[in-house]
Amino acid sequence: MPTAISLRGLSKHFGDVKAVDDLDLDIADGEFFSMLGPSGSGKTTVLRLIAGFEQPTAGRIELGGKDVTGRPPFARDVNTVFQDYAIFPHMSVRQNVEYGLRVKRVPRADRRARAEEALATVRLEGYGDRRPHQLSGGQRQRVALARALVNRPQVLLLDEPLGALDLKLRRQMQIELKQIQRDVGITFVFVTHDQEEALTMSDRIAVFNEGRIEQLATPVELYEQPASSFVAGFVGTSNLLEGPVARDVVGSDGQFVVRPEKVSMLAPADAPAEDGEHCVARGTVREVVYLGAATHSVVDLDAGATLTVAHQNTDRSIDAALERRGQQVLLVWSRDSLVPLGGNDAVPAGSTTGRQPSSPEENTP
Amino acid sequence: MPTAISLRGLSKHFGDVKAVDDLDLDIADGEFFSMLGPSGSGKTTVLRLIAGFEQPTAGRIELGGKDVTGRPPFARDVNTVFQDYAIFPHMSVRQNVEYGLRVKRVPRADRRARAEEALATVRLEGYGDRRPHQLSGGQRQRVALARALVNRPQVLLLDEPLGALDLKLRRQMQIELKQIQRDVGITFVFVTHDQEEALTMSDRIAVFNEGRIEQLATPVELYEQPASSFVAGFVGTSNLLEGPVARDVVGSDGQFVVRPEKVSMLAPADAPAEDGEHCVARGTVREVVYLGAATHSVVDLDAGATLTVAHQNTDRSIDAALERRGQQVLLVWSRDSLVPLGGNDAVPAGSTTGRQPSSPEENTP
Amino acid sequence: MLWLGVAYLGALGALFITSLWQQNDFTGAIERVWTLDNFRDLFTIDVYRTITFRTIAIAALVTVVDALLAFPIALYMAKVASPRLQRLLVISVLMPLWASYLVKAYAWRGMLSENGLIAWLGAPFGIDTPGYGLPATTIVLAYLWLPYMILPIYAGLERLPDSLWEASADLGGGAWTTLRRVVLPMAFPAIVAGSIFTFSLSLGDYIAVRIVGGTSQLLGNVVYDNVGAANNLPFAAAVATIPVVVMVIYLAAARRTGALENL
Amino acid sequence: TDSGDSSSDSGSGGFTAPDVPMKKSLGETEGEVSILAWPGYAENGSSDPKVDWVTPFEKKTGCKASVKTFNTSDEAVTLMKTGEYDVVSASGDASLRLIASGDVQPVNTDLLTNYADISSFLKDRDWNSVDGQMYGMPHGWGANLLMYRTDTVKPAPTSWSAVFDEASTYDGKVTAYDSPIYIADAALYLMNTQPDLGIKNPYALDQDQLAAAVDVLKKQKESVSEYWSDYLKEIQAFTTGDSVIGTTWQVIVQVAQGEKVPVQAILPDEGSTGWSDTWMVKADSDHSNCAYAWLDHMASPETQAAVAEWFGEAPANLKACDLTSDPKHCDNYHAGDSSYADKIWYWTTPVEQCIDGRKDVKCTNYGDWTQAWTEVKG
Amino acid sequence: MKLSPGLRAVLRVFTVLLLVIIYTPLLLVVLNSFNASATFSWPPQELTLHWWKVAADSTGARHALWVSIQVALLATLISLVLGTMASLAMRRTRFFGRNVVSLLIILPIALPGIVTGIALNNAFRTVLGLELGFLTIVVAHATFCIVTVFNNVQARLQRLGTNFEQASMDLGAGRWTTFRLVTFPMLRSALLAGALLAFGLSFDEIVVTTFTAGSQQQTLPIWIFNNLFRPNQAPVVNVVAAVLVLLSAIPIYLAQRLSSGVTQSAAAAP
Ligand SMILES: Nc1ncnc2c1ncn2[C@@H]1O[C@H](COP(=O)(O)OP(=O)(O)OP(=O)(O)O)[C@@H](O)[C@H]1O
Ligand SMILES: Nc1ncnc2c1ncn2[C@@H]1O[C@H](COP(=O)(O)OP(=O)(O)OP(=O)(O)O)[C@@H](O)[C@H]1O
Ligand SMILES: [Mg+2]
Ligand SMILES: [Mg+2]
Repeated sequence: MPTAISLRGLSKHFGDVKAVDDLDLDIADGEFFSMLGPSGSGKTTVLRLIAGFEQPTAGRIELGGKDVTGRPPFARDVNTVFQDYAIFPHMSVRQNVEYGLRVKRVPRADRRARAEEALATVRLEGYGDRRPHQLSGGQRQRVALARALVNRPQVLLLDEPLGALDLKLRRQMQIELKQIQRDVGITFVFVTHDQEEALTMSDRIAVFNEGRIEQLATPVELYEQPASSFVAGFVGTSNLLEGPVARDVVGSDGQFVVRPEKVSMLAPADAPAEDGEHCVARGTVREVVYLGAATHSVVDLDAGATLTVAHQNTDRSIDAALERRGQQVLLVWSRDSLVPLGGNDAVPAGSTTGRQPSSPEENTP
Repeated sequence: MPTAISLRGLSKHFGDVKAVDDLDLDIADGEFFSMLGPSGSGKTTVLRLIAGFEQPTAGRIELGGKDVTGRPPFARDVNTVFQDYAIFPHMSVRQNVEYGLRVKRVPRADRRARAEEALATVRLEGYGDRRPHQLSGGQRQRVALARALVNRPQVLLLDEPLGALDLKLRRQMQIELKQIQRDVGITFVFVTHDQEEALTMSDRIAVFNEGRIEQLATPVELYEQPASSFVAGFVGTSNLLEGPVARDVVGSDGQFVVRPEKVSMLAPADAPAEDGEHCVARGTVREVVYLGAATHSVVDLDAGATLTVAHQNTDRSIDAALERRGQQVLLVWSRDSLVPLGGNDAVPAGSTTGRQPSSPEENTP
Repeated sequence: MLWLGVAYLGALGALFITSLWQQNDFTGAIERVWTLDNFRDLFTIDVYRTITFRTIAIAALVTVVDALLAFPIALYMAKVASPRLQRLLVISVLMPLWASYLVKAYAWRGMLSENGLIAWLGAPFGIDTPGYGLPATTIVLAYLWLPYMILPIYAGLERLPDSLWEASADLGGGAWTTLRRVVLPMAFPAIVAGSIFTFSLSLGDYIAVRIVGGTSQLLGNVVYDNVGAANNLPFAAAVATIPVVVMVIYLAAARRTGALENL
Repeated sequence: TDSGDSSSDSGSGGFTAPDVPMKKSLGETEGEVSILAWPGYAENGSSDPKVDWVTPFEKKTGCKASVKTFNTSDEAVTLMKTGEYDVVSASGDASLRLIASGDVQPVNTDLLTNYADISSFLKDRDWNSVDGQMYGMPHGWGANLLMYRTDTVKPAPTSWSAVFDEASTYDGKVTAYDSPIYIADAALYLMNTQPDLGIKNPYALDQDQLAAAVDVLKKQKESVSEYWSDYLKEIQAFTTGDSVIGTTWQVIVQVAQGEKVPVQAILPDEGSTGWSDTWMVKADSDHSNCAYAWLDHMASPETQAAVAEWFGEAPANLKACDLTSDPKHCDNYHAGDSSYADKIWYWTTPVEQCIDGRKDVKCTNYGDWTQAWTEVKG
Repeated sequence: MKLSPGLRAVLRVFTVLLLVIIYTPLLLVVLNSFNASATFSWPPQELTLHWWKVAADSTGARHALWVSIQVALLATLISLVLGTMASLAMRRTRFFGRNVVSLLIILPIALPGIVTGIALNNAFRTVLGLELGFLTIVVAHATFCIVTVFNNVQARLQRLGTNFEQASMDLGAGRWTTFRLVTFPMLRSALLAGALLAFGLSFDEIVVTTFTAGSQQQTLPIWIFNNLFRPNQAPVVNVVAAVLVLLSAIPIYLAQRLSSGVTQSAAAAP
């Protein structure tokens, strides 16, 4: 597949802050590419560099194989959906959508037709004459999308476009956005700090940390094989085993992650035969949290760490789960589910570590 | 248990808008009570009525058995954590926390001690001298909490206190908030539009719709036995079966909801024996969505509706799930999991209905 | 509040009532006889119409000139200058407001004179001073009221989110297109807010025109001559209703653009 | 040319003054007096410590004097009407109006010791008396001269025609006084050039005469660079050359010449308009004793000398001439020259009754003049 | 967003040019205060300190300056109180005449000074029967200065919303305590900006003052007005003006030191 965007040695420093630090990245044509990471990790800056709102401190930006590093935003075949939508408040919805065509001097009839088409794509037919302030958040988001799409750019950049919406609306927009991307076939570069959003929508995900890419992978790889404790902690709930606990439970030194849903909880009596294929740990249920579709049990291992176990609520009654509170249990998981972490480069952000079970740690200090 | 708050026939109209409509509600002492509902359903208004920022159009408000309906906010033993925190920007963290004591003329030494204690409760020891703008979002939220808690009110009102935080931080704060509530034993009235948040934290939840309570129940009841399609659609993903599809699949008229995680997906060959205990439906997998901990399969039933099936990713490989895309499958669920809905009063908001499978519908028009 | 409401409006009302009285020309005493004579004179005598139009034209011209001058500098202040420089510039713009109006006007009189600074500097380039007259009046008024235009526009541009500029550039709008299609329309209420000041101050001025206006006179002079000189308060009041009406219409129009929130 | 001293001593054309009581005798001074004056008439040293005759007055009489200045006669009338001022330095174009409206009282000249020394040609004139009753103390006088720049205006003019019929010679460089009263200058000019109009007194114009004067002024306007109303403007204009010819006051000539501006001023053949100021007392003044003291003080030779020099005018009291620091001051200003003074038509308020004695027509009043002036300026 | 380099350069040049034009007359005033010519002929032939000496002795100027400062301070104070009260009242009560009130407050500044001047003059004298004097100047000035405070406070209140005050009341503070501890401190920089403009507005006002000042009181602009027309006094006026230009830097500098938010809101205000 040809390359839509290619970043080479890209850096952007603001004074002492290395917002983006020597980045190399290729994004393929037609890809739904997400950038995920905590606040301040440089996602927006990368997007702005691609769009041309910032000039890189070092490095090169290629769009469709052409170097555009020095070019101003209006000379790049890229469009952006801004986090706050940036819809022109003094124009009607139609005028907003037509704007890009108008400045390119597309004839009136033509641009009217294309604008209607774009509005249809985002399912806003008939809203053309409204003013932006007459729209709800979700509708505004779609106007911003139509305004960008109507120009048929090579690449569409989206900076947390769903950040301002409530959960319900957000889920709907996720599905819709993905649908539109499939329909128009444009490369999407999507910034978010919501891991679930990134997982459901993306072809590939880059996890950012302090201006660098911590891991670049498909959603499944990312979730199932996090490259570092940082990624493991940032994407999904992770149970970290390390030091003496790891030695005790896993039987070897190092850092290991096991996802809550991979762990089964058994009554102590039901201990499986030692087959070398599974890890087994004994512990006490400290807390049972009902999530609707699933139940999380927080278990203090006798060996020292605290693990979260997820259990799908296939039954209508969760009384059984709740009754386990305070009981002794046996946790069992396949060794296949155990992910050994490579470099111990970053502090696991928000993962439940052995010492401070449910303590929150800010990742935006 | 004694009643902390009791609302009787409470109404609040803004012009034609019935923001709150003839509400009766009792909240018990020490309860963690949540109000859940879409935007504009009146949650904030109820909170503001309790706090005294608005005067009701009709009805009575009792706090701890005493009628406080006409009293100004400063004469009610209630404190609020605002959605935007409303931390006084011109005061230090300590001054913010001490504020309530200061206006009550608590001696300096005393209030200093109590402020430190409150800061310790929210784990912000040593932050007293900082200015609000030097804090991160999560820290600010905790200052707001400390500022309210230090007054040891009967009731603490929280209006979407986690709305502005990112997902990771939000999860951490949920755990923490719940912990604090248990420790101090104060009644919490918590407003949110995030269903998962409400489910994990609350003792009881009131689901609001257009100024009225649609259902008032514990989290488990709410999720497992939604009283209406509105509740079913708002709390969790729901699969709605109605009309001919219901007749076909369930075998009787009416509206039924079955939760995605209760449905098993089998190969057509594995059809179970008809036992009357289970519903069975044949369909085609249209879409498989990977969520990390779970996978959702969207299945078009031959009978006409579309159902979502959730499947916990216990395996490290989800290839099996992904391969099902486009295949014929058999969906099976226990009749126990089938929830018949009573009144068909409201349009199911955002639930996947038979006709428009993945279409988003604004619930904020 | 009360003072404003009652006293100020009362004062205006009393003024209007006065305009319906007449005056004994010789003694200058006001005779409380109801008459529309003052207004009849005002409408029937050509010269007043001429002066009214001239005054409105000058005020409009001053406003336009100020807007043209203020916009770029406000743009520079709001969107190019560093925060430090921004504050410095705001001060630089504010400071001339404190220097005396009269002194500034006389300084301009000196500059505009035949051998003044402008002629002196312009001579090598073949530029001559416009001399005293309406052009000079326009220049001086524009100079005097410029800060009142710069500050609201600056505040308006400051409030304009950067993302709108970026959105326009992103959609292919060059600098000029963006200015014309996005920035200007968005800053328009602020410009109107500024224009309320420049327009009304120009409308009522009678001093600058005396200093550099040559033989010209504006509405303010007529009012001043009649009240200060001829002591014909009723007629002066009648004349004064013209700028009041003009301003009220102007304000009403400005309100529609949302300018009043931008003052 | 005709003598300016035209009207009879019996006062202005037959109008009767309101009955305001006159002061019979002096009493204790009241301790304060409030003064309304032309700038430069009542200096208290606040502008220049050396220029101060208010403080000596206060020391002498114990009357605390507060001074407010005005810039035109019309302003003076307006301010007098506020009733806040005990005395006013009224020019001829204001005095009658003040008398007619009853704002000022007749003055008992017997109570003023310096009155006797006042030049006789300033006593009992149209603008300061009614029916032989003085309404104030003459203060000083001056003529509205014709000033020109000697380097550009050649040959030297002798007639007002230089700024009227021949104004176009100095197109765009002519200046004129900015006040309705300037219409009288045009009327004076017409009196000489168009006798058919029958103008006898430039302050008594009927409708047609006024229209003729207005026409002259409208034509003049085409050549006018600007109208002046204050010293600074006039001096600046002549210094820079923005104006080269026009009406002026003697004081402006002195200052300009002092600045080495090449200007000369003449009293043209036709005579000229001019002013003669009178100190008047408010009708029901609460501080009339202080007011009389002020009048007397202002008429004293010392004060007269100081004012005349500082302001630049001819003193009313000729004893002052010996006391001026410039011994030639009185000569420069033609102080004792009654034939010179006779060529001057002093500013007088135009009123409906023609002060030239005509009974058959109604004359135009000051309101008409104001409106006419507005029209002239356009 | 960075503007394109070309546009930035154009804007920079324009700004510099305009500032030069703005400051040329002011520099000229300063220069002329040393000009030996009493009529400031250009170019100056000879420089002198004479006028500065004369001005130093001018008690009239000093007195007028003092009056002006007093008037401006008092008018500012009144506008601060009334302007703040007005904007608070406007916000609290959602009465229908909101627009009317804000229009009313804008009116004194929006209407030509001469109209305001004679209207007030007429009202003071004929309607209220007041004697013109210090008090009438102050009241007149306050009338048109209120708008600067009002606008600033209004804008600030709008930005702040009602949350902070509600939070305060929620924590048990009564209305006055809330104002004292929360509202007022948060309004401070807006008030400062408003006060600065109000002071400036009052300090240089001449038209309205002309009509509302009695005989006893002369503000500095009136003094300047009178003295400009006195022979040999114009250069002294120049000295005074030069001093004013230089002095004006002080309050602005102070204000800037006191609060960096001022210039921001000052812009929102005039
Ligand atoms: N214009 C700027 N000047 C100075 N520093 C900046 C600027 N823009 C960004 N930064 C800094 O660069 C770093 C990266 O910022 P960036 O906005 O790219 O983060 P982000 O990943 O988009 O975060 P968020 O999720 O909060 O949007 C941060 O430390 C930020 O403070
Ligand atoms: N001050 C007000 N004036 C007029 N209408 C109001 C006012 N406050 C609230 N409303 C209306 O009352 C209804 C309920 O509003 P409320 O703020 O209680 O909703 P909510 O459930 O808190 O919504 P959200 O989730 O968006 O915060 C809405 O229709 C809203 O528009
Ligand atoms: Mg960002
Ligand atoms: Mg709400």
